[in-house]
Amino acid sequence: MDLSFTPEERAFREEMRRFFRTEIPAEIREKAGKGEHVSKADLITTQQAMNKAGLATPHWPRAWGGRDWTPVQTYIWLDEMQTNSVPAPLAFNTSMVGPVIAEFGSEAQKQRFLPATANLDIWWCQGFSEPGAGSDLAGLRTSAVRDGDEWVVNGQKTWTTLAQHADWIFCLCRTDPNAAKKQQGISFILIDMKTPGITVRPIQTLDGGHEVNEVWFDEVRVPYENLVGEENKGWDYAKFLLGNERTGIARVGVSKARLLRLRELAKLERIGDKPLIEDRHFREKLTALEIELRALEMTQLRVVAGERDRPRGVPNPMSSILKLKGSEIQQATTELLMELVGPYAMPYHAGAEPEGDNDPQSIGPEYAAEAAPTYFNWRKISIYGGSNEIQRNILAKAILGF
Amino acid sequence: MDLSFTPEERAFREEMRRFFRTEIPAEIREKAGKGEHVSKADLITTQQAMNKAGLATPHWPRAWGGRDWTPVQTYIWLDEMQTNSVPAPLAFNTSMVGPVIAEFGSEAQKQRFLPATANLDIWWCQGFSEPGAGSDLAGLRTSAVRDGDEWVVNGQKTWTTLAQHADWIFCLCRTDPNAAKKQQGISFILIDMKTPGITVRPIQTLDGGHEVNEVWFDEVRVPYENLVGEENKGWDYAKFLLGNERTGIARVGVSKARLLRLRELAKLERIGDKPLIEDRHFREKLTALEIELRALEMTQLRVVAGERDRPRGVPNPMSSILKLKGSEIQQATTELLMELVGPYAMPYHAGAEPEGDNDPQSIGPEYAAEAAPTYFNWRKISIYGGSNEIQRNILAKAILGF
Amino acid sequence: MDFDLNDDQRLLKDSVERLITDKYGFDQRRANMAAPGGWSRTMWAQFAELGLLGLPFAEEHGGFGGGPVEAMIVAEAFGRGLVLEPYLATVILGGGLIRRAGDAATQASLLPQIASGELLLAFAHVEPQSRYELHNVATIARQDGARWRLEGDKGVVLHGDCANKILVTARTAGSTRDRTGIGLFLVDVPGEGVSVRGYPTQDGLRAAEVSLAGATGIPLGDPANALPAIERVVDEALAFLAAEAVGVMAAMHASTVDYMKQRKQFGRAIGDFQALQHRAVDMLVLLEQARSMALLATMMVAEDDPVERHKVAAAAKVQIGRSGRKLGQEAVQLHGGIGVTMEYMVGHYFKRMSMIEILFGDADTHLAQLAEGSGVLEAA
Amino acid sequence: MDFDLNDDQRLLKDSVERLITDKYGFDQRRANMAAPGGWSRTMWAQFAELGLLGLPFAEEHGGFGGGPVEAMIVAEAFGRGLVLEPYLATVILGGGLIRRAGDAATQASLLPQIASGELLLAFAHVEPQSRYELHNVATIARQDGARWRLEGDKGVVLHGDCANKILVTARTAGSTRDRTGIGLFLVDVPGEGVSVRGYPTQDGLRAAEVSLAGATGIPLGDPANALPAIERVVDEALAFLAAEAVGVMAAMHASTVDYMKQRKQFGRAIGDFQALQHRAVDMLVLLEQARSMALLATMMVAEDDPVERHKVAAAAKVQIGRSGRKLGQEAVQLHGGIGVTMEYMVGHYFKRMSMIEILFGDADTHLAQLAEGSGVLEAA
Repeated sequence: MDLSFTPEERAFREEMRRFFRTEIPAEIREKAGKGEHVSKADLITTQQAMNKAGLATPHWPRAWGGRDWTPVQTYIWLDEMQTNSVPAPLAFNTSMVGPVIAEFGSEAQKQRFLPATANLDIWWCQGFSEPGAGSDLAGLRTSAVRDGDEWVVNGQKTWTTLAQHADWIFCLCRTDPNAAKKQQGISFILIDMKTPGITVRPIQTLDGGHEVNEVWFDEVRVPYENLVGEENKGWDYAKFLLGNERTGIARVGVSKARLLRLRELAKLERIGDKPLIEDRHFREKLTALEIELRALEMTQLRVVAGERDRPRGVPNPMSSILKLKGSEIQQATTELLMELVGPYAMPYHAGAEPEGDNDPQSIGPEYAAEAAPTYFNWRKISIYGGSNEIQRNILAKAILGF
Repeated sequence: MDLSFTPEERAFREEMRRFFRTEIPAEIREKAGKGEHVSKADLITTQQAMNKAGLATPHWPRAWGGRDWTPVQTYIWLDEMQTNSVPAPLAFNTSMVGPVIAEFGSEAQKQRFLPATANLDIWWCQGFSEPGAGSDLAGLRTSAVRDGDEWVVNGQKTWTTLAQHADWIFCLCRTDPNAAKKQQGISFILIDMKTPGITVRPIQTLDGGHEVNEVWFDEVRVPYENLVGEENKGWDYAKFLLGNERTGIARVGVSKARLLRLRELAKLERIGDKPLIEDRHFREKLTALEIELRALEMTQLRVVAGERDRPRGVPNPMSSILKLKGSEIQQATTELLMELVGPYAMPYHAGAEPEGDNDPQSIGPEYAAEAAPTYFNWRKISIYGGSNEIQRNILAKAILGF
Repeated sequence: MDFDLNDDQRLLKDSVERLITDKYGFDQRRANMAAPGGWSRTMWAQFAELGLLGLPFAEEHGGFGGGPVEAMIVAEAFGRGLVLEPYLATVILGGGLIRRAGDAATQASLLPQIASGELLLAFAHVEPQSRYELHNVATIARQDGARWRLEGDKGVVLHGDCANKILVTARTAGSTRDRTGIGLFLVDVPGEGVSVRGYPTQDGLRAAEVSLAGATGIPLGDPANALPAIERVVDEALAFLAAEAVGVMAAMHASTVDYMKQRKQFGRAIGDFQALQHRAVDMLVLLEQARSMALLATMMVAEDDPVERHKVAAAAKVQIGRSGRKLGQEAVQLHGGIGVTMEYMVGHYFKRMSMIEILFGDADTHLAQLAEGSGVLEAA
Repeated sequence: MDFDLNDDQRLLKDSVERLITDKYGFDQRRANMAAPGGWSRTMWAQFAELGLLGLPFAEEHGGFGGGPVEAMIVAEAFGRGLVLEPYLATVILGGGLIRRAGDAATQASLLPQIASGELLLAFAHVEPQSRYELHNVATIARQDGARWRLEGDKGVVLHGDCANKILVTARTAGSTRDRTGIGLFLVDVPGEGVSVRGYPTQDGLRAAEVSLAGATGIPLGDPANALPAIERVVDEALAFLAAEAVGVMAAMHASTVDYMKQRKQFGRAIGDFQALQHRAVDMLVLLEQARSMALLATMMVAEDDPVERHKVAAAAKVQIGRSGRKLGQEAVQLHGGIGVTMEYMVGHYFKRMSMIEILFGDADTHLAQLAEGSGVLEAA
């Protein structure tokens, strides 16, 4: 048992840190660190810089830009990215559809999509959830019916993140309504968002932002060749996709950056006749959260180290612990920022909306503007990507054997 | 809406307070207030003093010593009793078997048992729980088979509180094993603890105390006339019994006395260079608990006031809230005392055991001796009398309609 | 001891609740929010008509002599409706300050105007450095002949952008955190040296930043010692907010329970899952404890002893703040995805609850202050 | 970065766990507790035979040169077994103090005696006024010719009633809470001026009150500045206790899950109830977070920088204390009635956990102290 990093691992960390701090524009990292809106252009700039350096898709197969890193290297890469407030490569591209195409797609699909996906030349969104199929994803009803060389797709997807930016959507569609189990009879289909019959309707989130959408399919005709892998095997690919790369889910680096920032801001904010950072109650709350985070960081490392001995693509149920605790800590940082800010958490800044045009810094201290929107918006963290209730069900079954 | 007490109610409170402070020996109240062991003799002394003044069984029918008080008066009586650390009349007698005999018993049973029960000349214990029937009480298996003028009882009861002191036990026994539902076919039978075939085995609780027992029945022959009410109707009487007088369950007065005591003790205990009471963290914890208790006191008053409009003997599901929150607060006071005491919570004082012979005051400060035993012992509060999980089930069904 | 409403109170409750049910649905509320100024003058006229705007005032001032229980009834109903109109700012805070600090003539002149709906008020106390301290006042009031002139910046003034008059705390003596030397001044808007910048708050209500550069202010009561009256009125506002919070929490809880009964996953209503049922029960306990504290605050807010009065008001704010946050987070969580959108009422309740947490001091602030004292229990 | 044990460590783990499984069942433990002095000399001899008593010492001192990972392995297994013997007192604290504060000759003389099982030690630092402060020392050491004489009262000395020598903190200069002027003295027992009153602790282990009335003490290291060595050893003890707590918690959790699968109510295993399953999951999260912190403390305890070392040891104590309390309470609750009796192991785990919470400072105490510093995160 050796709980320290090897010299090679430490050198690798230095390399990553240097890359992120010099090659990703400071203004993008600063915006992300403050919780401000990061634009589509910023995300593209970031991912293309990473892709150029071979750092956007390290976990892909080597032939398509992967790096064959150890789990620890992948962890370090992610940790440095998060700690330095670098927006991650678009997960829909690099963690979701990319690996699925690389594993199950045809050679033509790989050629056509993988380089563009890695470079964010194509922006993907995910068509999984439906109004009646959230936690119970297998209950989905969007249908794809074969008609000669085409699929005809009808139905509705929801919670489609950043669909307003997307060029393509990867969809789970029901292709055999008569299958014995509802997990069967589902196919994984790639659809160009410019196809006639697709309507995107924005859903405004609590903070006033526009991140998610409903996507409607009305007699949408899709080339048959856009099917990935085999017909009716979509559920297997979706499981593969969801099991992929789960260790980043704790977002330890993100929380670390936020906690360090909270400590700095608490020096600026005053309570009574002294800075807030000298208030014992506040310090104790902050410190208690830091302790939880250090423990979680270690839990994450244990999961990362365990990856070595696990079959690829099979999710480690321990990662559900990372999701549970990681979401609690992230949400707690937003509560602490609300408390830190005090009365100036109240003003609503239109500038907090993506593409808004107000100046969010004009009311109260600059750092106050993002407090409430982040608090409201981040309630989603314990809901999406498998709600915390679902994570508990997974742990009860897979680890405790109930 | 008038949220203050009437002058009559305030005068009544004064009367109760005066009675409890003058008529109940100070040394008994002091022992109870400190959480020290209160002996059988102390309990008898207290209850007999109360009975003499007509204050042991105010909620009984008037003919048998009841007082026809309003719910608010009953609440005040209880609140003053608890706040002044007066040991309550033995619940098995006055809240459980007494009201059942008064409501469903024969005239002969009333004559024979009620006066002696009120005066604690008979000490009752409760034979309900069994090893296989805890939360699921209706699953009980102790049998009573009629044999001429007698019942023959076989089986095992458990968690029988203070059975070692008891003269009589009231038992739920299965008298019709073929009944359609398991709640049917149960009878309510009174059994003299001196009857041959009864064995009492002590169960030692975590604090080292002896409060509960197993009671074994081996071919125990009981006069048929000791059946209360009708054969096979025992479940109804048990429900009546459990629904009786639930507002005291929050034990607000007990917690109030403990919190006031904690505040006093925190002046004696030192942390660093100052008294613990000046430690901000400790004060805030104490104050937060006081706030919860004030809210609970008000919740209790709301339930009490609502009693007026409810049928007698039907438990108000709101009283489950009193149990849930009341147990949390009581347990929190024990944690706070542990924290207050510090290292001197560690010594185990044999004197803390009932009838023990050591001097518990010889190690560390006097008030430290009860800290850990009470913390350990009071974990039971959220388990017995319908565990908190059962209370949640009741609320989910009865109030939320699930 | 009697928790029942009397006939008048029941009538009040029925009529306010009917108003909310009929006129404050999700879409109507959104329409009100889109109206100029962010709230509905039509609703305001209806409040006046129902007598709500004069509710706490004496009959001679066009009011109904309502007490804390009446205020509680209105607050709870407004909580359920997420009412946007400036009732707290104008009636509870503005009207309260005039009643508690103003002389007879001022009362006679202004209170009827509030009751009729003509006069809108706001209370400006927050400053960039003050956080939640009412006595933390850097704004200066200087005598200039017969007039007082004010100099300073006030922030997050509730409904400050619609007020005809703003009640401003300003220092006439002492240093920034002294408890004495604080005055309360009526400032006309618009007026010379007054600049008001309005904006929406996170819950869809309104507030403003107010800059005073030599603005004229008319003192309300003793210009050197207005703090006791201010603290009294803020305690009344805390009791009002506690009751409003109960309305908000009750609505969130009811919505959650309903949703759990309707929403199906894995072939059954999610309300069939025991783990979720128990969480709904824990929410119920939070709600009932909060309701109890709101009742207690209502009962004690008329208390003349400022220490006892404030103790309970502050304790209620702690209870409401903690219960409300937890309950609100659970309500959103149990609604799942739609809980974090603007399209479902529960999120709006959650946002209002979050702002109530902040108003006049969050739970930690009040707990810290209470902990300095001798506890909140009544000694035996 | 590698969480796997090496071959020697795996061997150690196997043999200690086998010992616990074979020799430390519920009934055997009860028998050990009933032995004279409250623990088993036979077990102690077996520990010596297995090399456990010399584990952390150099080979030249009869030891095995084990490091923090080896200590962690032993601690976790002892936690599962609820071991009663004075390992913490003698090997970790006593042996640690001799290694960190003693000169070469003392080490050469005493460490082999510990390793062989002949020498039992105890560490006396708590005083009636000290609470958890190691530097809060009122006991006085005075030079009397060539000898040091000690005067004062020490409380809750772990296994002080069986020790042949007690290591006593005493003040040679300064006032009660000064960080300097503290010495560490070896006191022989029995000895003139030493009175020891033993008693069981709440977890069934032993402790003693020790009175010193002119007792002779031999200084270990610098009599004016022993605190740094003491703090280092206490950090080692904290890491040990964290690992022991993980053993205790893991056992409580496993017992709870087993019980839930076996215990039937309402015609089904209580483990079928989803609300209880989710609570068992929350316990798992507490356990794994505690395990992570114990690992971190193990990793950092050999750190020479006392600030960084103590920070992690204290953070581990906070984590263990909070997780352990919550997990323990849930374990008892989910066991129902039998959880609060002496008849089932879970209650004994709960009691040991409660005492671990207290030893060398509870969670609140360490959190308060950590909060004075600059946080526990490593800056990027």
